[in-house]
Amino acid sequence: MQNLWLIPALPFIGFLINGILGRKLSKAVVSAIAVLSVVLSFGLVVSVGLSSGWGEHPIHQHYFTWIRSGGVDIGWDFMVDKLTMIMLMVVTGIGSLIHIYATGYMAHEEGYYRFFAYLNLFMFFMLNLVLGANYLLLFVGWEGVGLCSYLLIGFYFVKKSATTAGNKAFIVNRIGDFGFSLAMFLIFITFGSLDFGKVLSAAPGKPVEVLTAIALLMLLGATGKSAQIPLYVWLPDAMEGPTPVSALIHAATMVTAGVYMCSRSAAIFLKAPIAMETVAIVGLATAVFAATIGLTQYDIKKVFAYSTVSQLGYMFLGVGVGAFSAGIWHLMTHAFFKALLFMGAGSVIHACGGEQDMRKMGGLKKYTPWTCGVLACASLAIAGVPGTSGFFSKDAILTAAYGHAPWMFWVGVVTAGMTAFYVWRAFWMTFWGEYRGGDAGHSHDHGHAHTHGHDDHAHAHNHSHDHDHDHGHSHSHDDHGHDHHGTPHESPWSMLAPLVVLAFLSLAGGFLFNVPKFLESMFPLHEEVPNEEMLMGVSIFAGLIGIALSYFMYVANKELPGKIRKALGGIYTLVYNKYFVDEFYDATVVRPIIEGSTEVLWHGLDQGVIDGAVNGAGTGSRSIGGVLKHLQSGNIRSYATWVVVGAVILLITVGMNGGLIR
Amino acid sequence: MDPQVLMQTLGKGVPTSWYLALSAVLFTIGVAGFILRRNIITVFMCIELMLNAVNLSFIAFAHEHRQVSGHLFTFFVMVVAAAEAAVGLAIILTVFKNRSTLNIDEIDSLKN
Amino acid sequence: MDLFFFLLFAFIAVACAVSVVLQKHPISCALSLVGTMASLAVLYLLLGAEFIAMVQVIVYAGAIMVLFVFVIMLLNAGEESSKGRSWIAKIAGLPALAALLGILGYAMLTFYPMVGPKASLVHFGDFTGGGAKEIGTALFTEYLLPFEVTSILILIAILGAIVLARKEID
Amino acid sequence: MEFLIITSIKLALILFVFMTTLAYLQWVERKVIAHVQVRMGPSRVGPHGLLQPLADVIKLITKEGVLPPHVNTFYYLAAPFLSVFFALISISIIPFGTGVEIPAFHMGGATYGPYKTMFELADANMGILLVLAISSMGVYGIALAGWSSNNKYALMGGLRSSAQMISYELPMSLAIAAPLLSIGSLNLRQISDAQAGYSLGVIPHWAIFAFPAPQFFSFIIFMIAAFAETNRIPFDLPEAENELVAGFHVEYSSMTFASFFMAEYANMVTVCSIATLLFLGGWQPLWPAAYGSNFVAPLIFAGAGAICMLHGMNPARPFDRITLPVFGVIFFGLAGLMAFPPTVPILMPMFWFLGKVGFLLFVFIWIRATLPRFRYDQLMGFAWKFLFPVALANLLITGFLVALVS
Repeated sequence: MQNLWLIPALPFIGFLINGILGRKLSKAVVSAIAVLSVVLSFGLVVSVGLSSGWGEHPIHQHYFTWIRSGGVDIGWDFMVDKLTMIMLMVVTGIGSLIHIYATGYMAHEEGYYRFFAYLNLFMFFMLNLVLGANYLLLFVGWEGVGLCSYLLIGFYFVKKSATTAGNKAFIVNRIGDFGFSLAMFLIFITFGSLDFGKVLSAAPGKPVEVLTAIALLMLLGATGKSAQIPLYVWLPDAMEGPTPVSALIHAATMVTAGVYMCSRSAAIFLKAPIAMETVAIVGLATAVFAATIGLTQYDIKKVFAYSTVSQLGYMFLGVGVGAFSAGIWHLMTHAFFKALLFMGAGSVIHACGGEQDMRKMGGLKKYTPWTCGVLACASLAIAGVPGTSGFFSKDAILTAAYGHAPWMFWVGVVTAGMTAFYVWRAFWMTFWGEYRGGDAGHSHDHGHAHTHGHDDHAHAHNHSHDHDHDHGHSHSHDDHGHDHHGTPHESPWSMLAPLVVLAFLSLAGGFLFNVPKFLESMFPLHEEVPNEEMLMGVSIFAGLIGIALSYFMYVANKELPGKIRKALGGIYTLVYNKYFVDEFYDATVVRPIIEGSTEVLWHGLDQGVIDGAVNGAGTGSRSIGGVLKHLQSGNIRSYATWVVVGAVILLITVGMNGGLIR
Repeated sequence: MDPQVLMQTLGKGVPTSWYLALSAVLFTIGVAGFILRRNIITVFMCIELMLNAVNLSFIAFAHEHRQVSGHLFTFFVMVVAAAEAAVGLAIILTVFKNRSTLNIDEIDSLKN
Repeated sequence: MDLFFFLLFAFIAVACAVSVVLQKHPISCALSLVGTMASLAVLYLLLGAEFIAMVQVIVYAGAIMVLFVFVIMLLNAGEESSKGRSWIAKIAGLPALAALLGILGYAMLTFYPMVGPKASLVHFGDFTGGGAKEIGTALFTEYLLPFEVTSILILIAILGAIVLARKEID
Repeated sequence: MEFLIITSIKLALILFVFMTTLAYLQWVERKVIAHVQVRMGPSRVGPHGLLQPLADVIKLITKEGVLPPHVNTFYYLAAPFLSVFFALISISIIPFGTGVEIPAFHMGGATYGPYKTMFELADANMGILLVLAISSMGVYGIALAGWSSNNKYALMGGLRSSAQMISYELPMSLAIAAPLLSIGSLNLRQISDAQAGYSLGVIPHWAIFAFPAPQFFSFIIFMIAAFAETNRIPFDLPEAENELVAGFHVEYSSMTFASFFMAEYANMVTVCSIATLLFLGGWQPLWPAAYGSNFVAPLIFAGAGAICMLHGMNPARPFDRITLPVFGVIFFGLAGLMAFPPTVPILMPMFWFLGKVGFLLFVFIWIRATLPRFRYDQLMGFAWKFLFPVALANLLITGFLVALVS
């Protein structure tokens, strides 16, 4: 009998120890606790997998009744089936690797214990989300990971941009959670339960309109958590957090929760074709939209952030066209290569001493060969080069999309080409050519192009002022730029080892894990699509074109990008500024709310109506009191007599009206 | 009312209404004391008398309905009365210290 | 027997209550009130409320009234002065009281007739649900919240009394 | 009718024994204190001053009762009466033995009995609460005495007394509540019966030793509060001679004065009986009858008789030649009665109960001879800042342990 509760409990224990005692513990102990708790959890997942035939025989465990009130009966139930198994493996496996990576990456940070406490708490909530056997438990995890995300984005809380980004992530997610809550209410009203088993088995018999409403509300929740249009805006800003956080939370695990939820609720979605169509379109639109923005960014983490948004769009496309298993497959492979990309980016940033602007990198391959190698693997995978993991999953989605609607396939292929282009653009800019960083004079002026997520890297092992980092890391950005002349360096092995593992998985993940086959019992395989080889060829071709084009533009012919930029002019500015979406939201949503509440609620309602009523009441009572004050003799016995007289009158009145008649 | 029937009844027990009537009488006496007396402590004691009268009717009702709830109400009334006595007497002490009088008719600063 | 005890202690209770109102000296009032409370305790016993009867004596007669006596002795309060006037109390007081008593008595006799099929009688030993066990059970299950709230009330009363008493010191 | 007769007989017996005890308690106290202070104590009136109480009573009765002109006559005269009344009435609830059963017998052609009666005047369902209630009323006597005497010392005494008794009632009640938690009854007889039995064969199940929550601290707290409730040294501030010139009874004389003393001694006996019933297992012997606890009483009395005889043979004073052998014979007779099998089950419980009460009374006197008096603020501070929290904690722990075991 496997105790499923131990899986989330171990990180939680780690959180408690590190959170409560961490300040007193040495860094070695803190990291040992944090890493061990997650690795043990991973071990437990593996043992659960072995004993249950990797989810072949679903496990369902009831621990205690959490809420029982009226018709609501919600237990603390965990369950493991194949879908959960995949998520568990991804979350704990990649989580372990990233924890190991983070011990190296965060080694010189203040608040080391705090970071790992949050990270462990995140693992707890994420595992809760994945293991929960009803929507409310899923929601608990959902909100919990949101909280941890907020805490970790704002990890450098002395930096205003970081706290702002944290707030943004939290608030934008609230909109999505609102949708999800409504979906849960609707589910409860419709099905009378929140248990997955009961809800999903009863779903086919319910009216389509209700199911569509539920599915659309869930989609709203998913767009918040998984950064889809229109709520994707928080994810790029979330790169303010430390890079391991970006890798774990904002690339590999938390943002995929929306995909997981939709797949989990497949029974509902399958009965709501309109919702499915919406999911597919939202996913596709997000994929294209984010990819175009990704083409123009210079901040290496921003590029990968938009890439994440885009790839999540792919997953939703897969879900929307009914290829749930393909979506999950892409979720998994994406977790491999995107975590790798971020961690590689972290390694690069680390090497450059906190620099994130790709224009100040270049030629790093000779300084950081390992990083270069693993990033190449990841880039190959995301570009969909045949044989790599990304190729299989992406191809599965595109094929399914073609079966659903051919135009979706073509848009997807174009997006794939763009993806390959911008990822390899980043790769070439970073590793090829000459090292452009370190020359004095421009280390001050790159702040406008990207957010300041690199303060977390403001350290270097061979640094002359290593010691005062503990006091001043958060404002050491500029000092840092100067100190870092010309000697990018390879990262320590605690960081590189996880990268190598992930690189292997990125390349071979597609062969190793045939997810659609594995999930066949849950999600039937898609029917055969005609011309499959042709489609495959097209998508491979798109990816190779993207790679070639990027090589052409950023390695062979370096003047070309500038020319194109000039030629496109307005369009380039539009895309470079991310289509002004933030500004658009600011103008259409944020400002009206502020203005409205100032004008209507404050000046109008509060000062006008409420204050008026209060003042009026005051004036009125004063004038009435002027008359009544003659009654107030200040004599207690008079008052008592009045009370008695009143009581007598009251009793007589009641009696007259039948109160005293039996 | 037939006297003979009444006597027969009284041989078996006391009517509940007598207890209630006693309670009413005591309550009225308490109110009378409250209205008529001027010593603040006596007035306070008359409040206690009223509370006791009410307690008696609670107990009588408890007996009538064979429920223990009436006892609990009485219990709570007693607890509240204890708290009230503690605070009230402290207030009386303070009042006496400041004004050297216990006559409630002279304690009327809130007038007008 | 019931009738005898009821009449005896009802008489004592009423006599003492009247004495509370009519006695000139506060100490006499206080002791009369103790007499009322003690006879009420006996009536409670007759009604089967043995625990409440004991608490009545311990808390009311033994603690609260001792506090009153203590304060009266401390202030050395003499007979009350007849200063002050309340025209409303003088005019409306007695009629209102009479009306109150009349209405209350009427209501009680309407709902609880002395004789007839609906008459309910109190006989000692009829009701035995007033023991410590029953009260405790009800107090810690059904009435737990009021109980806890009362404890907070007492805490507040203690604080209030201490705050008021501190002024006396300085 | 039968009940009335039996109760009247019991009442008469108890009253006689109790009043005598009260009178002789005074003698015992004087003797004990004298011996503590290496003096002789009363020894003139009667052998070893044994007739001293009688002489005192005659003196007090025949003295003129002074009625001072400035007092509030009604309350002045009511106060000692109230004190004695409340002190004596609580004795009626206290059981002091198991009971006696007289089988039916023929006499003069008629059959009487069988008779069965318990050794107590009233078997109250809520005995312990009733005792608390009555003892809490006792303060009125003292307070009224102090107030009605119209004397500033007396008033101070009365005020001190009422404040002190209210304050110490709290820890006392809490200390009582703790053993009741594990015993689960308010009836004094049941309380005592519940403490029967021995663990490991020898350790009695008295509340102070009881599993799971030995009430030792409760016992100590109860005894301290009892000292305060009875206005005994070291808590005798209401009647502190050297501060208040005897406090609340400064204006009293003759029998009214004696009444307060009687009330004080009666209260002492009451609280000692309650302590015995609650904490010391009532009439349960210290070790099982199987190990010969029934032979303690005969042995003690026989020993006393033997000593009397021994001294009688070699008298210190001329009349000892007569009195000591008389006492010796009486003691031997008592020893025989205690060893007489049919009376053993009746007398043994009574012996153990009275023995324990006597021991506690001795402790009272012993402490009076040993400890100085508290200062008034220390007294109140001790009650509220030490005794009350400790009693509360003790109750809490007891409740926790009892809940844990059950």
